[in-house]
Amino acid sequence: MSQAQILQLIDASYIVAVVLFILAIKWLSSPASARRGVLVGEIAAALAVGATLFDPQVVAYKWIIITLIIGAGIGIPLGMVKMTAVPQRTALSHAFGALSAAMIGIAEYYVGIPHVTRFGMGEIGLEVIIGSLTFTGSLIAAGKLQEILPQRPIVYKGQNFVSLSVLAAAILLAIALVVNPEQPYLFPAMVVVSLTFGVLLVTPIGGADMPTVISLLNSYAGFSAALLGFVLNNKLLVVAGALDGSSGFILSVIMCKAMNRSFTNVMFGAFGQVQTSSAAAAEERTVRSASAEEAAGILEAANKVVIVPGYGMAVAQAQHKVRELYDALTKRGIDVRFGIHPVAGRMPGHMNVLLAEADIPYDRLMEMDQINSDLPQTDVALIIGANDVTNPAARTDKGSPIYGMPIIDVDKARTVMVIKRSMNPGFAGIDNPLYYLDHTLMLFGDAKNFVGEIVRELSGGGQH
Amino acid sequence: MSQAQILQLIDASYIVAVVLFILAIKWLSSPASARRGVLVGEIAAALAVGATLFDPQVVAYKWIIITLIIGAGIGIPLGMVKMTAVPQRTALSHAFGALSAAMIGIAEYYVGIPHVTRFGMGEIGLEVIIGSLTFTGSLIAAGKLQEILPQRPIVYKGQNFVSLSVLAAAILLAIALVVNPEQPYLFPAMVVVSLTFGVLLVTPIGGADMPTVISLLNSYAGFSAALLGFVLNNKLLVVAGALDGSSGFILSVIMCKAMNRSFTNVMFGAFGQVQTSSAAAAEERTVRSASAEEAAGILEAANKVVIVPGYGMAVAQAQHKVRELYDALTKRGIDVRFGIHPVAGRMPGHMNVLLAEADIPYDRLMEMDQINSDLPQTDVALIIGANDVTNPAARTDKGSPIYGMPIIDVDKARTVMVIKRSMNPGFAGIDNPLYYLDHTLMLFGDAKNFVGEIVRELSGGGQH
Amino acid sequence: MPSDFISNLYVFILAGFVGFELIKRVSPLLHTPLMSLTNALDAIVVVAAIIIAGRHETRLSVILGLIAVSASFSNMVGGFFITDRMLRMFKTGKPKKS
Amino acid sequence: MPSDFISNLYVFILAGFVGFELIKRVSPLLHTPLMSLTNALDAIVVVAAIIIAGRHETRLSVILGLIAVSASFSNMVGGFFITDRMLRMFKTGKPKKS
Ligand SMILES: NC(=O)c1ccc[n+]([C@@H]2O[C@H](COP(=O)([O-])OP(=O)(O)OC[C@H]3O[C@@H](n4cnc5c(N)ncnc54)[C@H](OP(=O)(O)O)[C@@H]3O)[C@@H](O)[C@H]2O)c1
Ligand SMILES: NC(=O)c1ccc[n+]([C@@H]2O[C@H](COP(=O)([O-])OP(=O)(O)OC[C@H]3O[C@@H](n4cnc5c(N)ncnc54)[C@H](OP(=O)(O)O)[C@@H]3O)[C@@H](O)[C@H]2O)c1
Repeated sequence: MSQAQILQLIDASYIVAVVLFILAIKWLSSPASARRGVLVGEIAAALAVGATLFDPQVVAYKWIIITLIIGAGIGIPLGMVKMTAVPQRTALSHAFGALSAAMIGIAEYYVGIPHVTRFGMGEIGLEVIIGSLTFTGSLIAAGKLQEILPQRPIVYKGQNFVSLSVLAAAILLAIALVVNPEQPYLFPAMVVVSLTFGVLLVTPIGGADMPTVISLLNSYAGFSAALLGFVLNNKLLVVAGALDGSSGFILSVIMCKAMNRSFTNVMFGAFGQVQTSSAAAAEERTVRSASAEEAAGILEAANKVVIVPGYGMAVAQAQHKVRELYDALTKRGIDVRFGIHPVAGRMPGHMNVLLAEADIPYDRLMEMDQINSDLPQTDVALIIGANDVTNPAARTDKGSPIYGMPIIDVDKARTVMVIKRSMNPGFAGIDNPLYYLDHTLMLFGDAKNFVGEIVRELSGGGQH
Repeated sequence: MSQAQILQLIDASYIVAVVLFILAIKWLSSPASARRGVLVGEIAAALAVGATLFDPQVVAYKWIIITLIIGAGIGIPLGMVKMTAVPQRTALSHAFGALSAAMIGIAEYYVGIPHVTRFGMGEIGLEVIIGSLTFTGSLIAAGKLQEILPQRPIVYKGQNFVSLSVLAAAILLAIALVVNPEQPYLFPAMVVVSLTFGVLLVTPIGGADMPTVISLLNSYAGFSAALLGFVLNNKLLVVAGALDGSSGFILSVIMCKAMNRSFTNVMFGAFGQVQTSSAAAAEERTVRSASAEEAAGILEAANKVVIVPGYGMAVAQAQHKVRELYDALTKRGIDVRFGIHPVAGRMPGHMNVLLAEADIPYDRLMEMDQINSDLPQTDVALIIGANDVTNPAARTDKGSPIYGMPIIDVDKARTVMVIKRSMNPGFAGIDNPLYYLDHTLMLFGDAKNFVGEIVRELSGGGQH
Repeated sequence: MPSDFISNLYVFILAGFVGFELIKRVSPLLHTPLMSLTNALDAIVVVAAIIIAGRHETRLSVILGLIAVSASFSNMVGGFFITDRMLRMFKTGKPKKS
Repeated sequence: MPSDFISNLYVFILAGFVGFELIKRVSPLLHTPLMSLTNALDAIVVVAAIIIAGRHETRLSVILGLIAVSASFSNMVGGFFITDRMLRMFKTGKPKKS
């Protein structure tokens, strides 16, 4: 086959890949067609990669094959992580994505000079800056989520000023390079400064804001890929990058809306520093707590039960016990549904994935608005390791940091039961008036164990 | 300003125009934002045209200005036609659009030779063929809708064969030109043959299928514009054409679905020939008819009334009288809503526009599914010049040509009243069992006059 | 396939998807205005007509170009005009919405 | 602005619109798989990495390219893998649907 023909086939396969990519996302929109979406995505990727290997420019294969195998070797284990580790895995994958984008941009520069045009330099500069900062930023985010690094925001005076001037420096270096691309020593400087900025950007952000940050980094990673597409004039990259970028962007917007917070507040608010003050104020008021046995009794007596899971269920890995509880109750003809807050847990859709993992049918998982309209007719609202997303202060207390955040109105249910280990606040670090209501029962204990006990009570024998 | 700068500004303005075009369609999706959509569309168009006038290639202005003024002179009256004339206006505008696309393609060819590449020739050929056939096809469609040309399909034996071989001829000529673009006499031949095909394509199609044909021609017009964009490498045209093309395509699909018919059936079914047979069978069965006075009485007694308008309301121009009826009834505290079938009338959304013209609030206009769920609780269904879209045979009679077409279930209402001039069938040319039901009353007369009489009855004085 | 063709193809495919996603969500209430609006947008071919006519190459190209100018410009003017006319007619019962 | 840039810009804008329209309609149920899927698609930069590494120009470009190959390919493999794993977990109560 002639070179020209090969190139045409590559072009064609890229176009097909673009169409399939779009269909992949289109089909992901509903669980019924989602897996088909993944399939066409895989086909598209295979097609594009396969075609590229035949590109006449590619002369040395040995190492490419080897590194592909290495890549697969890293990818497969990363694809098998526990569901609770998905947030850090996602962060890590952004890091990888940004890394390769940056690497390619850098390579382009050094291969290109002295023939890099100013315009091309501008594209490369922007691409490498975004790629680099996304790389280090995502690493930090992953570290915080994996709890290798301190969760809580690390802040010092005038830090926003420092970070922003570092960013400014990176941009100035890029501009200098555009003016005269012929200064190889400026380029490494720009890379280093950008890497530093990534660190400074994410370190001061609290662990619980990481999900928003991840999605933001997600869109950065996407846009750096798109920019790379500009640099290499490869439209497949432009499209894939644009899709990824808009997805990350939309998700972070959704999260901010669901937390009633602005981007700037997330990025520079240094949210989630421990604020014991309010928590202390709690002690005065009285709290009613109950045993697993009592809880089981109340549940048995109910007709409609709504379970509201939260971050606590994730850390306790309680989803399978929750499934057992779900079975035990439905067996008794009790209508059990789950109220999923958009930002329950530590990433969008976190709870859905965990509960699906435990084989709970997804048509039992209700979105916030649906469930809120039913809660007044609900006998028991059982909260498992959720806190902020159920905090009525968001509705009532103008002073509260989460005021205005839409919540699940569990307090409207006839009886409220809350499984958590202590009176400690959630990530927002604020007290939850819910716990002091007359129709609220606190069930103190680890989510997994406590739910387990309730199940044992329900299955007759409480003897242990 | 340097040439290069001007060209850059033109590029930029085209890109802005593309974004605004997309927003225009996005905002058209709901009545609340629709007018904003038109506004940005106008801005975009003005921007693009304005920028183009500065294109350095443009050396002679006088005639361009003159023809622009002529164009405006034709456009404004065409923008002021009566709402009932909108279908033919639309067809005419497709004709104009296709005409200019074809003209430009032809000009490109003659300017281009002898330097037209084979690939370019292929693009031009396809573009000119589609443009030409859309031009004549749309003219015929307009003629039929304006009733200058006979409405009913004109058919003769083996006509599909003839038409298709003409199309084949056009394509063969195009191929011959691709093989060797250097044959100026083949090109005019191709144009003529394509023009002929347009005529042959549309003449055999019944007047009532014109709406579907229009939308189809709409998509052709769009795609020819997009192809022109390929020929001239003008991405603004590619986008505008693709948007227009997909819109026409989607609308024709919606219509075919709503009529439960396939494209091929619409294009080659020669639908809507008079089939008196079934209509004749009618006479035996008994029909109850009523006077305006009785009708008024029944309406006054009702709490919930659903009005189902159809093509007959359009021809009778009865929408303003209907508005008066609506007012008279609502004044009496009667709940009046309108059931709009997707293909009621002679173009998609036809009824909505007419009723909106008569100032009936659009939140009273219900789509088929909404209204069907309410009809069983409805006291009176008043059908004004609609027929096929209310024909229960579509639900029950497997033999019927419209079997399977979703209809408005007026027969479920407690009382059904039908305003039409006679027992004649609608465009589908078939009898309507609805008219023979015990709870159906026929109100024979012209829609406008009859509704007028009812209104007079309601406003007390029936004396005339 | 010349590279221009490729990039135009990308644009065409993507614009097609955009059109599809947006248009299938247009309320049936507005299908008639939708038709006339897309018409008006499509009339942007006038820019090509202007260039053809303006380049003043051959008498034929100029004439064809000028015909195209008035044909498409009449679509643009008329299309926007009638669309807005129709939309102005759509009023909701509830005070202030559109 | 080189013409390549212009056409890439068109592609970028249109793809952005497509992404926006599609993604805002993804059910919250699937937001986590959505993240991992778009990741996997984004990993298509591997094609660029393969070319850089394969062109074998300078030692530096080859090394950087190879790093990029394994980094992005691991994303591709891992991303598709975990997405499908998650989706397999989503089951409906009503018999046969997904
Ligand atoms: N999902 C997202 O995308 C996202 C993004 C950004 C921010 N956020 C934030 O994350 C928070 C999520 O709200 P949430 O209600 O799900 O979580 P939360 O407000 O952080 O509360 C979690 C609760 O679980 C309890 N808990 C922890 N470990 C437990 C265990 N092993 N067993 C039982 N209980 C345990 C904790 O109380 P004890 O310590 O007393 O046990 C804590 O109060 C929201 O504030 C949201 O704004 C989420
Ligand atoms: N809307 C679209 O986009 C579209 C597209 C393609 C096809 N169609 C077809 O068009 C038809 C539309 O259904 P439709 O029920 O609206 O109309 P229809 O079935 O064509 O019936 C119209 C009825 O109105 C009556 N009529 C005519 N002039 C009248 C007048 N001046 N006063 C009172 N009544 C008058 C006629 O009966 P008399 O002669 O007895 O008065 C006729 O039966 C469907 O079959 C549909 O498939 C529509």
